[in-house]
Amino acid sequence: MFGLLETGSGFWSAIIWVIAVLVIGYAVVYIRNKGEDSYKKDSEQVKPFISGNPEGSKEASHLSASHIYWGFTEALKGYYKPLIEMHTGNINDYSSWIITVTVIVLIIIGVS
Amino acid sequence: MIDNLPYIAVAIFIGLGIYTLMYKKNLIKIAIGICLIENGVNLFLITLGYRKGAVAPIYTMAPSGQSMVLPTPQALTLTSIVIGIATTALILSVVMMIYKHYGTLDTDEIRRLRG
Amino acid sequence: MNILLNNSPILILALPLLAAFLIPLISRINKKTVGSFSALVLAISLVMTIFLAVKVITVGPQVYVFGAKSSGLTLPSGLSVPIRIMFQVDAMGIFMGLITATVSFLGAIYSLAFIKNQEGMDKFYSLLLLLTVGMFGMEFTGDLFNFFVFLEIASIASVALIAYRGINAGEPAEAGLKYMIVSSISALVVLFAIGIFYGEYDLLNIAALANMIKYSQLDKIALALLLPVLAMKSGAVPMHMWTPDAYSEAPAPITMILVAASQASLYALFRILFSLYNVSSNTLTAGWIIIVFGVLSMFIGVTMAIVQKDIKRLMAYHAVSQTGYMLLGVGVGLAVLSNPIALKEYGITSLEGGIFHIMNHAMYKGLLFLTAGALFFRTGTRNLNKMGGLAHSMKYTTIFFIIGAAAIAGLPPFNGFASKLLIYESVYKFNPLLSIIAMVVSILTLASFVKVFHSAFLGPKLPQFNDVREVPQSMVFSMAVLSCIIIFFGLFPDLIVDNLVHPAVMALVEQVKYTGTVLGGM
Amino acid sequence: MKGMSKIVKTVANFVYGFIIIFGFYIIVHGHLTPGGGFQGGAVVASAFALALVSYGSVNSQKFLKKDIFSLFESFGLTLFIVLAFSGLGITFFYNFLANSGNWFGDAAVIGTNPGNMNTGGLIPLMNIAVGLEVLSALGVIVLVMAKGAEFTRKKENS
Repeated sequence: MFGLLETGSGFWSAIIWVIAVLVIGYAVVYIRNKGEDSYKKDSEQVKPFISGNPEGSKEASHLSASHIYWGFTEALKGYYKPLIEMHTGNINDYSSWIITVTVIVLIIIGVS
Repeated sequence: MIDNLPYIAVAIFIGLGIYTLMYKKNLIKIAIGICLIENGVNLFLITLGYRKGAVAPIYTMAPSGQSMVLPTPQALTLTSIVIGIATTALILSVVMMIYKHYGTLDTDEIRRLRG
Repeated sequence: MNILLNNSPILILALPLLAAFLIPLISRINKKTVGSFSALVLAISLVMTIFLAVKVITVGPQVYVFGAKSSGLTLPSGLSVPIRIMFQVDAMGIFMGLITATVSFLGAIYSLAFIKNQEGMDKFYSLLLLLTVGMFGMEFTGDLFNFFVFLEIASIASVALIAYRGINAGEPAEAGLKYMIVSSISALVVLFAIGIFYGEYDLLNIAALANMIKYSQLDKIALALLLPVLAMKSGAVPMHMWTPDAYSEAPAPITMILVAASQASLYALFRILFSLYNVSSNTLTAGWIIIVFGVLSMFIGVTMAIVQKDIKRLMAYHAVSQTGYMLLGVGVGLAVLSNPIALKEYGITSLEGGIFHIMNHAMYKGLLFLTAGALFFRTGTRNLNKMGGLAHSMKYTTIFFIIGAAAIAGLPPFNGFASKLLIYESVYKFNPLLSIIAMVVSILTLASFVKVFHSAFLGPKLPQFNDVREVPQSMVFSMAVLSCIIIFFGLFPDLIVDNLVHPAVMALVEQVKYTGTVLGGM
Repeated sequence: MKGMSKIVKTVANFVYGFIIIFGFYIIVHGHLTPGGGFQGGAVVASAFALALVSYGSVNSQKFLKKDIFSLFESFGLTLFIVLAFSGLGITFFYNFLANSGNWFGDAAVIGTNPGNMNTGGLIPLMNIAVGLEVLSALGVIVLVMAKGAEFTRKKENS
């Protein structure tokens, strides 16, 4: 019943989870609705505040993919640089990797 | 010793093929390397089925009582040769397509896909 | 009806094979029917697979002997070993067969619109059917050499399909060549290992070999040759470099099927480790090798995915990373295989997680590749930097992408969470560090899909995509079916685990079951 | 590719038929002697390659048509798989013609003998199907490769 999935040290049921999410979500919405409603739709409130500068066009403000996680990759430069250099795209390297790994596995299994 | 010669030939074939795959930069040579390994493996299979002094395994031509070489490895080898022809033809035709677009066969230059 | 059911193990393969050879003839008469014809054949194949699955799960493993007087005659005229080629479908094989059938059917449906009126369309569908045949063959066969033949059929067909656009551009041809070379190496190594087995035991049948295997020095060499090359075919780091190339350059429906094809190699790896060697080998060493492959694949795959700009390449690196989960789960199960207490405590659960993840991955990664194909179909680019604001005009695709991304990142209640939870909890008991790495990888997966979602779908409507519309119905249909499967698996994971995954795991673990169906003495 | 000298063409004319007949001999006797569909088909295709080399790709296109080859290829493949299907009453690939007294239905004689063509059941038929497939498939491969060679030469000259 209820899609109980035994995981060895407990269980998981998506149905119960969905019900819990609905209940909690309803509670959150209910509490939120009790608060003060000071938001006015057609006023200065809704406009973004950019220190008084005019707002740029929406098309120009789209953040393209290579800028996302720039900090992450910059911080891990020491990890990424050799990793990207490893992916040379050269067919010789592809075959070399396969043969190297096969030899290593051969040694490990042979010794054990 | 003389019985082991085919196995030595197998080792040489496969070793040369691996060397070609790892160090030769020309795509046609890489195709040749694949063929070398394939020939080595085929020779290995054929040698496994060989028996000294045995006749070819043909149902209607074998004198009775004489031992035959094993037919199964021969069937396997034949199948693998057929597959090998398909593989080689496919590699060569893809190489032709690559040459058409890249104008080179050097593996160092054929790596627009990387990273 | 009965004759159909009795012959279903072979008909599942033979009908697509016949169709593949008929298609060039049909296309001479009418070019347009080719696509719907192959979709129809694959639908029949899917239905038969489902019937066979019911039979295998309820009755037991099925054997089909080619050319024998009856299909169950494994040992004719008092022989002690089987000599004919046979198909041997047990719970694990049919589990993979269901994946293959679903994915290839949906791929054909998707192609109806995706590959419409292009040159060489008949060859595309022929090859698609051949690829399906190769995958089914790898999953059903009980004979090692036959396995090699089907492996080659699958790789030749997939190379030709990857290079399908190679007439007009160089990159697909390059990707096809790279895949061809690595897969020929792997196939030849597999053939060499088969030669070793044949030289040692004079046998090619997996069940008969499993009965005889001693784990001698030669068997060790054969294992050490088979293990890395089959891991390579499934895309394990550090031999994964062909995966992003091939997956990103193939047409989207083919990429989806290629994922299933690489999982067929994974299945072969598990079959060899569990059904052929089982406890006769040093399972701890083999298990740890698999675990190391798995952890490397998970981590390097996902970190490489974060920096990608090509949407399909990014997803391909995720495929590598998700393969790591399967390898990790099954590797832990293998490592404790000879230890009955640990196997009962967490080994079975871990195997269940790994095997369940195979099916989940085929579904959500297929869905994601299809959405990427839909984006490519409408925008003509795969570069994430050039996309943006597509949620305004492609609403269905956006919803499907969210479902797929949530599933791959392991967000509840989707199916990825269920299998990942099984893996986390069981692996934690084996080695906590591995489990923590798996969780970190899951977080990074979510992060990189947030990036894709933001840069492709969110943001203002870009002027160059003003005339972008929703994709055609057949493409929406394929993606919708996959989404429904994902949600269903996510809501009722216990149904799948109890009825499909657990029998599959037991079929792997209990070697006697596998050998017994062929050699008798159950 | 341009054609070769008159000597080559004359010899090729002379040998062409013999190679093809030898190839078909190998195909048809596949169940009695070493060889079979694939080997015979490859021999026949080598005759096509000979014609292509001696006459050049432009001239040889008059008698080597890619379209007909690909038709025969799919026909051979379909024939093979239909033959395999025909045993489905018992099992797939079941050789129901062998020892039945019908086509190719004689029982094979054990011991040293020259061999009887009329044995083997489905096997000779399958050999013919495979031979048809292989000769046309290799023919297509040879033609396509010749076309590609033409292209690369043009590219190198320009």
